[in-house]
Amino acid sequence: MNSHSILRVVAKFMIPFIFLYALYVQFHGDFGPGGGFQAGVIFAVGFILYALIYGIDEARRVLPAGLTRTLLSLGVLLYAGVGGLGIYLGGNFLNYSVLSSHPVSGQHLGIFLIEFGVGTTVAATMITIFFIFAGQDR
Amino acid sequence: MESLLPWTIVIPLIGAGLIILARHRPNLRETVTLLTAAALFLSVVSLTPAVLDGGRPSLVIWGILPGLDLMLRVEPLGMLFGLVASGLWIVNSLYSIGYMRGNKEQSQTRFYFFFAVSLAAAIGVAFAGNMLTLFMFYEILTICTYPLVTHSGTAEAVKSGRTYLGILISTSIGLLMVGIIWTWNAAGTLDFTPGGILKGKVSDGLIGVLLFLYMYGIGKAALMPIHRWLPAAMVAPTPVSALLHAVAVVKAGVFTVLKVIIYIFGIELVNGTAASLLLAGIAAATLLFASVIAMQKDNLKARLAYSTVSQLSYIILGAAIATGASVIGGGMHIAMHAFGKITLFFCAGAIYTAHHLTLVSELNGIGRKMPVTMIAFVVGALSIIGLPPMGGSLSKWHLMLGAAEGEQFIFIAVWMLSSILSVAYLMPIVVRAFFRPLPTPQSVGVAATGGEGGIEEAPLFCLIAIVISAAGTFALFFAAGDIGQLLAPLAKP
Amino acid sequence: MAFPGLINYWIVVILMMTGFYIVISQGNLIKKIVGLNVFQVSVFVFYISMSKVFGGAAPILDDSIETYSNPLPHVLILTAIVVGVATTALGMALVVRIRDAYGTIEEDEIQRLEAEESEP
Amino acid sequence: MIAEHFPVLVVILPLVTAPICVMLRHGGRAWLLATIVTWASFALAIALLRQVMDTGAISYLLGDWAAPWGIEYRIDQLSAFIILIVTAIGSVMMVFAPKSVTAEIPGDRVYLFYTMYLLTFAGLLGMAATGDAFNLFVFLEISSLSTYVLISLGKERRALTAAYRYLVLGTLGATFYIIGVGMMYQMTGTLNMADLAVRLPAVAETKTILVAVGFLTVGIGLKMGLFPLHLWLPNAYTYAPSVVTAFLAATATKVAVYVLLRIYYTFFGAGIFEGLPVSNLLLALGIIAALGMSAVAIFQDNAKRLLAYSSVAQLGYIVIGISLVTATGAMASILHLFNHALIKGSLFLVLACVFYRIGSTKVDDMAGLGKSMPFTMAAFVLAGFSLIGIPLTTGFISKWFLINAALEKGWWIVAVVVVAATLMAVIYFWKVIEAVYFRPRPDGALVVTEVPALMLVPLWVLAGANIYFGTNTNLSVGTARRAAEILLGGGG
Repeated sequence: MNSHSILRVVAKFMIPFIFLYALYVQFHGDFGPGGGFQAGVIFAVGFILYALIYGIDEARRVLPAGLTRTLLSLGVLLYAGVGGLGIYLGGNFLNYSVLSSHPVSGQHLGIFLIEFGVGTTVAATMITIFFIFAGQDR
Repeated sequence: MESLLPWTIVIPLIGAGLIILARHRPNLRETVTLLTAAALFLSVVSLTPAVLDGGRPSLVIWGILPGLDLMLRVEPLGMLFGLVASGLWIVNSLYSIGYMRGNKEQSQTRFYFFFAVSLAAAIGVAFAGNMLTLFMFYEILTICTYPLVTHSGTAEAVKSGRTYLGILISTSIGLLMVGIIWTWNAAGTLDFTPGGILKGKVSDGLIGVLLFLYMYGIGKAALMPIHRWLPAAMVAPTPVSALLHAVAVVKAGVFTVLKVIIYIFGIELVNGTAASLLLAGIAAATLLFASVIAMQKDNLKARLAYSTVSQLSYIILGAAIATGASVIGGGMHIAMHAFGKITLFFCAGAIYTAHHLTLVSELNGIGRKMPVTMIAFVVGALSIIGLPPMGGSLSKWHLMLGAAEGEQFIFIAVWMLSSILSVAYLMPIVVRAFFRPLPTPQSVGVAATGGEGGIEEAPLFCLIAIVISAAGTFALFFAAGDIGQLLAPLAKP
Repeated sequence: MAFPGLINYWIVVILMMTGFYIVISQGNLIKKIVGLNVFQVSVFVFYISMSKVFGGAAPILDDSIETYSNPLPHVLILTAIVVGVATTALGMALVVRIRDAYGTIEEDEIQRLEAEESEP
Repeated sequence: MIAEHFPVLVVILPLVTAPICVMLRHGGRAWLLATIVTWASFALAIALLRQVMDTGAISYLLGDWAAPWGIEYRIDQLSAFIILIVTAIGSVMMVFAPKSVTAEIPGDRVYLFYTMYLLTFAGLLGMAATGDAFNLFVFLEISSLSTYVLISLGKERRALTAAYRYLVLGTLGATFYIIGVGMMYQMTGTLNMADLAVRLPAVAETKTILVAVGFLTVGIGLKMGLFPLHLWLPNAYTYAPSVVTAFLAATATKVAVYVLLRIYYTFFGAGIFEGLPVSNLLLALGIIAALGMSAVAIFQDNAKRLLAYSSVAQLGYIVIGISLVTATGAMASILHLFNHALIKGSLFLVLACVFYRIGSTKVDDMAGLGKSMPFTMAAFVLAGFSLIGIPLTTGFISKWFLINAALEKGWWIVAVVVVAATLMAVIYFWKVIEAVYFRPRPDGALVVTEVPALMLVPLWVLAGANIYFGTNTNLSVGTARRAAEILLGGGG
């Protein structure tokens, strides 16, 4: 789609906002509706838009397959790591209250990290799936 | 002497292992077999005095299920069976050496290995302390003899092996196992207890059902119509037919029958019930039919196999009549028939080894070429027929006595008739061998193996074995009193 | 409850049967997956509608609200949706590879090819 | 006090390792890691079982949220036993795997195999460990999705269609399961198993719950390959990579049976069998499965498929045991879960060895292997005897208790069925044995030798376990009995 200048320009303009919105949904998730799942998908959508307009190869160059896979794994590990930290600090698995000196701020921190892990994984997964299918005909 | 009890099973297994180790040196391998057999026999014999004195050496190996142990316990009947099996193994090993080498059989190490393991299983059956233990060794015996039956690996051997294993496994898993579990369910124990464990625990109907589950479940006893495996097993090399299918395996079957009748049901419980009468009728029918079939078989080993089927039913019939004398007679017959039949099989194998003859109709004048063999054959035949002064006459006497004690006189007639029939299928062989002229060399191709007229016996090892077993048959006539004394406790309720 | 009160269940059942029917009747592997999705969605609807409390507000904590709808099923369904997405993605990936291997995504043709394969 | 975290660690450990395997992107290293982790899980499982046998059920609250609201992991005798089965089989398989996997899966996908293996492993363990009905669904799907991938890694293209078919049916099954769970939630307002057990009896007679029972039974029935919902199973087992088949046959269906036991005995309590004809239905299906599928197995010419049908038949035994609704019956089923895992695990590993050497598992192609692969085939004979139920093997112990349970209930006809199916097992097993030992290698066939020790040792560990647990039944029978007593004693 290299010839469609309008699309390219608009997309370039849109994508930062999509990412920004994703981040909003991600980090506001513990106050209102939102969270890692939705944020991850929105983030992936921004990227997929980029790939649609500028081509798979270009997108792959920005985000190589190895990187998405690593991010995917890291997200899960972050999630599990926070859970494990709960054990390390004397609570049960996934007990966030012990993460900080004050239970509420511990909860806050815990859910923040967990959701971040979820978001990373979901985004990476979505992008991976997109690449797998989009890369089929080559 | 109790410390020797576990060794009776371990010795043959060690022997089996050594046989494998000595596989590249045939002489050493056969020496190991003989030494193992001798050691086994000695260890079994050493248990005898204690059992004669009323002792019951026993040993719990380990608990296999809650409340059920794998245990050994020697009682008179098992003692007798153990003596017979281990004693004849020595003789049979001698014979095997002659036969296997004489016929240049393949895979001899496998042969000796499984033979030793089978013996361990047979001894296990003999000395089992409860039904579960007996069942385990019974199944091991079935499986270990399978490679022996299919030894030659020909299509016929495979087919026969299939019949062999098919019948023995399906009856034991399909009927015997159910019977055992049912007994356990009803009685809460499976220990062999004098007087039985089922008395007062089950209804009469269930006794009948259980009786048939056991009798047909013990396929090795070859009650018709599940006797087909026994003739099928005759494709095996003759030493196998001789020791396993005239002694160890089939005797394990009838031995189990006696054990079940005496120690699980108890003689009193069985005696005179409708089910036992039916069983006796089936046994009597098997006994007569098998004799009739035997007459029509031209293949010598097949004829002997059907004779075995018939003789096994002697013992089942004795067990079904379930009186003191009849079970003693049955037990005694285990020994008597073992010696008689193994002699006959040895002779059949010797004839095959020396002249490659398998059919009765080919045996004209063979007595002139193989006088020692055929005289032994006469001795064995007389014992099977039940004529003095051979061992077989005395066990038959006890059996008939038992029938009289149970006031079931018809079975005396059955036994008489059976004797006549066995004359009819064994004596023609003797007549042919001694009184018909030798065939001319032109008419029989195999005669080319040697010159006519001269004596051509089987290898020396075979001959020694034949002589020993024939002598044993004769000697048992005089040892019958001692056997009766050993078995006497069986008659006590 | 009168009929309208149960209308959500009717919708669920109709959706479910539609999806199920598609799975069974369609020979096209992609359409089967579509049917599977419809089927799963019916269950999502079932959970979500079940948790609605009449007059209840969205479960966001606020002092002025007395009744909330039950938030738990929503959370569960969020998980179930993720699972559904994963299933769909995997199913699609399989279909793609089946097409590479067989050259078709019609079930009857695949079965014909397989039958030929097993009788060489 | 790390010991108190074992219930969750046993699940989390493999779950966390899976993404690490992705990051390693190297088959050998992934294998090493996976092996270490599965063995660690095995150790944890042993510790858990001991702990449970000493102190009774362990409850572990995720995130310290109180039980009915938060997710609870609850390990009682039954779950500990199932966890032990899964980890034991899973760890032995891992030792066996590398050669077989390298031979059957393209090099660049090998690390994916181990990832998916660990996910399946974790999913199955999670199903056994969790005390929450919905959490169970999540783990069910984790294990299922990774299983589909594992199956599709098979060498032949039919592996793909087998995986696809399993995916469709498996998803239907899982969805049925959540419908059932949803209905129970609707009636009781709880998803915690122990809590459900308390609240369900009050509403057990309502139509909603009856429908829920139906959905749950069908859903789990699909997963465990209960006749007639087994249609996916033969192809999936036949075309999956050999190690996967062995692992799935030994564990996946077993865990599904565990779920069924949980549903019936823990959720609803044995009372459900009085109100509904569930037990009659299960009995009928079990009998048809045991007889019918054994008969079908006789006519298979691919050994893998033959054993797959045999698995469906053996599942029939287990279902029959459940349908008896007695402590002995449930115990026989639980015991057979364990024993059958050992039996089928070893049998399929033998086929994996065969495939490794000759690249086929057709009975005809296996002709004459008895001479060239003596140790492998000896293991096959041994495990086969166990399948038939020769004494001194585990199969005998299972049959012993199953027939005992049937007779105890007075249903001797069930005993007849079990015996008849056993006899058919003799036939189909012997079909393979005769080919292996009594037919010569086909002309022009590959000259093969025994498989490497790395495959033989784990194979013989499993095969030997058949003898060990056939003669020393303290662990298996003792645990199964306690588990069955607890199940029928009501509650969790």
